[in-house]
Amino acid sequence: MIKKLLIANRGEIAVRVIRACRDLGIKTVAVFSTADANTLAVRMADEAVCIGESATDKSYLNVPNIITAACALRCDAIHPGVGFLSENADFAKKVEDAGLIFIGPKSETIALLGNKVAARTAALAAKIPITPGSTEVLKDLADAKETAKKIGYPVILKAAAGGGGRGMRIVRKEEQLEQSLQIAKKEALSFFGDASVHMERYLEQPRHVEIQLLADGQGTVVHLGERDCSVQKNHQKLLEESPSPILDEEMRKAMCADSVRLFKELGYRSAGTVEFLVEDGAYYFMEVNARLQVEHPVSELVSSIDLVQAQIAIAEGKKLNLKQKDVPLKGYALECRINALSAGKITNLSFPFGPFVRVDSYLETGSVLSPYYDSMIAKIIVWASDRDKGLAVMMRALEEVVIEGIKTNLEEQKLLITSKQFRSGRFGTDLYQKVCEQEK
Amino acid sequence: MIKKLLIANRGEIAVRVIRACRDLGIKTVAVFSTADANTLAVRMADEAVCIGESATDKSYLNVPNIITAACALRCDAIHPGVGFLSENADFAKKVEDAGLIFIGPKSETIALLGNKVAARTAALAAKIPITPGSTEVLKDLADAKETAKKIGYPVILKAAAGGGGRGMRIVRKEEQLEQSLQIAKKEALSFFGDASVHMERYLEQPRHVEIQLLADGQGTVVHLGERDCSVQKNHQKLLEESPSPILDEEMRKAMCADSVRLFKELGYRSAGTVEFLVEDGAYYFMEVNARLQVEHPVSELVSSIDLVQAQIAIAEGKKLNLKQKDVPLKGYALECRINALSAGKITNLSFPFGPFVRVDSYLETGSVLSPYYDSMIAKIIVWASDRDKGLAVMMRALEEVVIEGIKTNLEEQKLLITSKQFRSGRFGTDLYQKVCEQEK
Amino acid sequence: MDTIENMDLASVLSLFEQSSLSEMELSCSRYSLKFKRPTSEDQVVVSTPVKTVAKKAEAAEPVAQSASEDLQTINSPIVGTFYLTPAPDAPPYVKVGSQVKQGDVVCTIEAMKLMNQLETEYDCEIVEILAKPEALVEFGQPLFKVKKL
Amino acid sequence: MDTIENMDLASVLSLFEQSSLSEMELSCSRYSLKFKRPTSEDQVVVSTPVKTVAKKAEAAEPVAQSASEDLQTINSPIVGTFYLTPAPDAPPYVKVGSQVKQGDVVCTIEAMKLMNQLETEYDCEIVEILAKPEALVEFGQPLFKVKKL
Repeated sequence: MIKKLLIANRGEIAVRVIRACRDLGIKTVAVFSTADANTLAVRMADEAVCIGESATDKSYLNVPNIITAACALRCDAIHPGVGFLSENADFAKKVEDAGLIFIGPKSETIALLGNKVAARTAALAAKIPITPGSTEVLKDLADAKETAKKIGYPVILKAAAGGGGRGMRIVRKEEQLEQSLQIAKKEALSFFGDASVHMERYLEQPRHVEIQLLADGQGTVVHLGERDCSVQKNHQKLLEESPSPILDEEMRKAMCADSVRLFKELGYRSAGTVEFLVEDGAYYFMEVNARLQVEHPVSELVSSIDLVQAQIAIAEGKKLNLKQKDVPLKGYALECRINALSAGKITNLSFPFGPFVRVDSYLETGSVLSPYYDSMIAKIIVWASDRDKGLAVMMRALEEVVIEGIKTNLEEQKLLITSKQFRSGRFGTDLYQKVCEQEK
Repeated sequence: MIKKLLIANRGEIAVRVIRACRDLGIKTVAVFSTADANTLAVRMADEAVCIGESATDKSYLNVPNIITAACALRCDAIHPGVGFLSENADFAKKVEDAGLIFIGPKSETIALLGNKVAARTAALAAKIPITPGSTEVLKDLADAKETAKKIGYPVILKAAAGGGGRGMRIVRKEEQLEQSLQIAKKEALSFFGDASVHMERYLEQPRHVEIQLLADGQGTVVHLGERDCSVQKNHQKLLEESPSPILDEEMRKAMCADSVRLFKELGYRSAGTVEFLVEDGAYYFMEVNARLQVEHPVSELVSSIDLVQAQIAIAEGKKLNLKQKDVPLKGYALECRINALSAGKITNLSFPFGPFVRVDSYLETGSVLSPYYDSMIAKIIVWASDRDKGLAVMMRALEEVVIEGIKTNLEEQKLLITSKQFRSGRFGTDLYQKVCEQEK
Repeated sequence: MDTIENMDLASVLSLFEQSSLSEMELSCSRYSLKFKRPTSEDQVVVSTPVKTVAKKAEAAEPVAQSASEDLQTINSPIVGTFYLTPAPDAPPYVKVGSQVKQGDVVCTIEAMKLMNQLETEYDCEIVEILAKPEALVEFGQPLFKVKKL
Repeated sequence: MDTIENMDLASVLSLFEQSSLSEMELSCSRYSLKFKRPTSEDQVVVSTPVKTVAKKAEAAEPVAQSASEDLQTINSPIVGTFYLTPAPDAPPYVKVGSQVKQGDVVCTIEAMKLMNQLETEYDCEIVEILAKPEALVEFGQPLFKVKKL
């Protein structure tokens, strides 16, 4: 049984994990950078330890300081939240080596899935459709040319060790291939310390649809349905919904079954997500996110399962006493990310309340937003019986939001939600540009 | 289709109804007393009309001013909220006569159920167990003595036209009967303008369990399970939960089936509640609340049905496209009423956020609580998969509440929720006295 | 503790600092002092979590308002539709400049199909007609600006 | 209680503090006073929606603190367990009054089973030992109060 848990993160996700711990009767330790001394997570936690300066590599990525704090305060476990160290196999290993429980997948699983080529290979082995392309890293230019010819242009070069949209190059003609390959390798090396690059067919306007899973590492894997995360700005998700307006029942079933099978074959433990691209009635495996995701509340609202509590129970070695039929998915959920567009002090703040609205945030009136960290400051999540009703509830909620003192994307989000394109459910990843940038 | 709706109420329930209207795309008109000019409902509504002075009989009970405002602003409907005019058959009739839709039962139904003797007769006709006692008003002292002998002391005298705990007298011995009958008649006359009194067996420590129903008045009636409202202080409910910790599946089924049958026989329309007393493994019909109730969010969280939206749809003449099997009840919900214990200005206010917590309130930092109205200022409602988890989530939520500037019952509610008696699920209506008053 | 005259500046300042005061002024035979502390923001912004649409709410404020030089308002005692004439083609009860006696009818307010005739409570001269004929007036809404006679 | 003329400032202030007043003016033969306190409208109370438990958080504040007359603090550069001695039975690196040269070790901080020896960056005298031996010290926590030499 976990009695005390350290949260190796900050902001709204730290508050989210503290709330789950309170619900479970687990004491909490917050860690914080000097810039975050006066934040909600620090005050809500039972104990708090300063682990370094504002810059993330001095604090939230400072593995020795984090693990030392957990050990010295006699924690049993560390929850990495999302981002920062949450998908770092080396960190997970060090946590385990220090005799602590890592709330997440086994470190080997994280390491395996961190390599995009290995992940594609695992997906292929589990008979999941992947985008046409290389299943190994590209050997040289000749290999690249041959592969590109086989799959057809446009193609995309990706860092094998990559993720998060970095180290990627789109190539539309063979003439560009040589130069692009050189640049992609250089970026891969500088971002990830590994110049390996592989090639996939590039989809122009795919939908991003991901399946949320929960696995106990003891043979039980269930899915919590999908989330459609196609509304993005510069590869950053803005709105996430479940169910997806573009999946039919057949494709949904196939994607869920594929994902469950993959997690079973991986012997996956904890919460995790399989990301797919969907285009022209077909779906393609993209990657596995071996961690909790920002948009997890969407799945919590349609499944009535608390994913963070489930992660902790699984990490304690408990079996998931669930069969798939025990996870009925009900209604529709939508998350809207409120991002800060400037730093500064929040002089006035008011979040929405009332039926079927949830707010996950760490802001208070008087909070000072520092420029060091992620710009996401709040998530508004709503539930309704269907999508049309859900959009109405979200607009009601957004109209109740007041954030003064800084600039936010609140008005842009209202534009998106009321746009004809979003309401129709038929749009690509360029929705933000079409709706918000053409306004200007 | 209703396009514009007037809310004949104030406070949190007015805000609740406005939120439902926004979700449905219906414009709203708030009415307010001079004391309430600067409240949230007035600002949230699309239009607002001052209808009188602070005293409720000059404003929120001022039928001509309310109906005139609705007509002049071209509303289609009036929602009475809870309390005030919500169970007033004469008001409902006047609303209908003015050509407006009354969001609630037909006025005849309200009139019938407002007479407690008539309601008992209707329940008996529907073969629902009622507490032993008279099925007609008591004729005289001799009739009273004979009835009391038949059902056994202690007995309770109740005003036939009564409700809300007024005009009631407990009689433990025959010697007290004559005097008590005189007083009960006098109280009944002064409170309700009708001296009629009937007699029932008095139950010492019953549980208050009520069934929430939804009926379209076109033949469809579904139940949303029960709420246990046994935690009370001076007959005012403090905590409400669903499912009840003391009902077994058999009794729950029987109570729900009885309630559905009664509503079918009444030709009931809109949301409504059948209240029962439960003691020693038996249940007894008490009364029907022919209106929305304060604690309705508890049923909304276990059923995922928005009761206010449903009321409005039914009032528009829509059929309930639901069968009982389409209303699966899931998990556990608990509501905690936050009451003000003093009037004054709220100098600092913070409500809980995060997973599975809902707050219905009308308070803001800077709000001034006037002494004219109900002391309930906020409802915290939580959902969890079972009762133990639900109590933990409620404590997490209550610990996040900050209300400064006035006194509230927040600490008492924490005491109740953490008490051994409440946790055990086995307690009577004297729980508040046992837990909170013995503390002092 | 010293008498006020004999205190040193540091002691006075220290007391002010430890207090909850935002301002302090002190003068005595030997010196005078004035302190002011910035409050955080110096203002409370009352949160308005919803768009504030044009409202009649404000109209309720001047219920008991009485302007300078004997100017008063006659306010609506009920909610209803305001009429200046007893019938569509009849002449108005009053005009600007009319002098009315206590008990004279100044307007009709229709509510629930009843025509309520509003009588003045004192002798006065009509200075201005504030409400719009045939529009809704709410409780407490000023209908006429009058000058008491 | 003294007559008003003979009251000292602290007493007047204390009475005002205990009162519900937001402003007070007082003048007498010997002095005049004016107090003003921020009302709740004036101040923004930062909401603290959770119990504030005793935290080490505050300890992080004095990171860059430098007290008067050349007093400085040596702060922990990492999170770890603080030791004054190199080994359990060894004598301490420094005591109050010790004079140390730049580069001298003043303590050990254990982290991840590594013993990190902390060296001073300048010549100084140890004035006070602020951290508790064998306890956790956090980043930026003051370990020693020292006087620069």
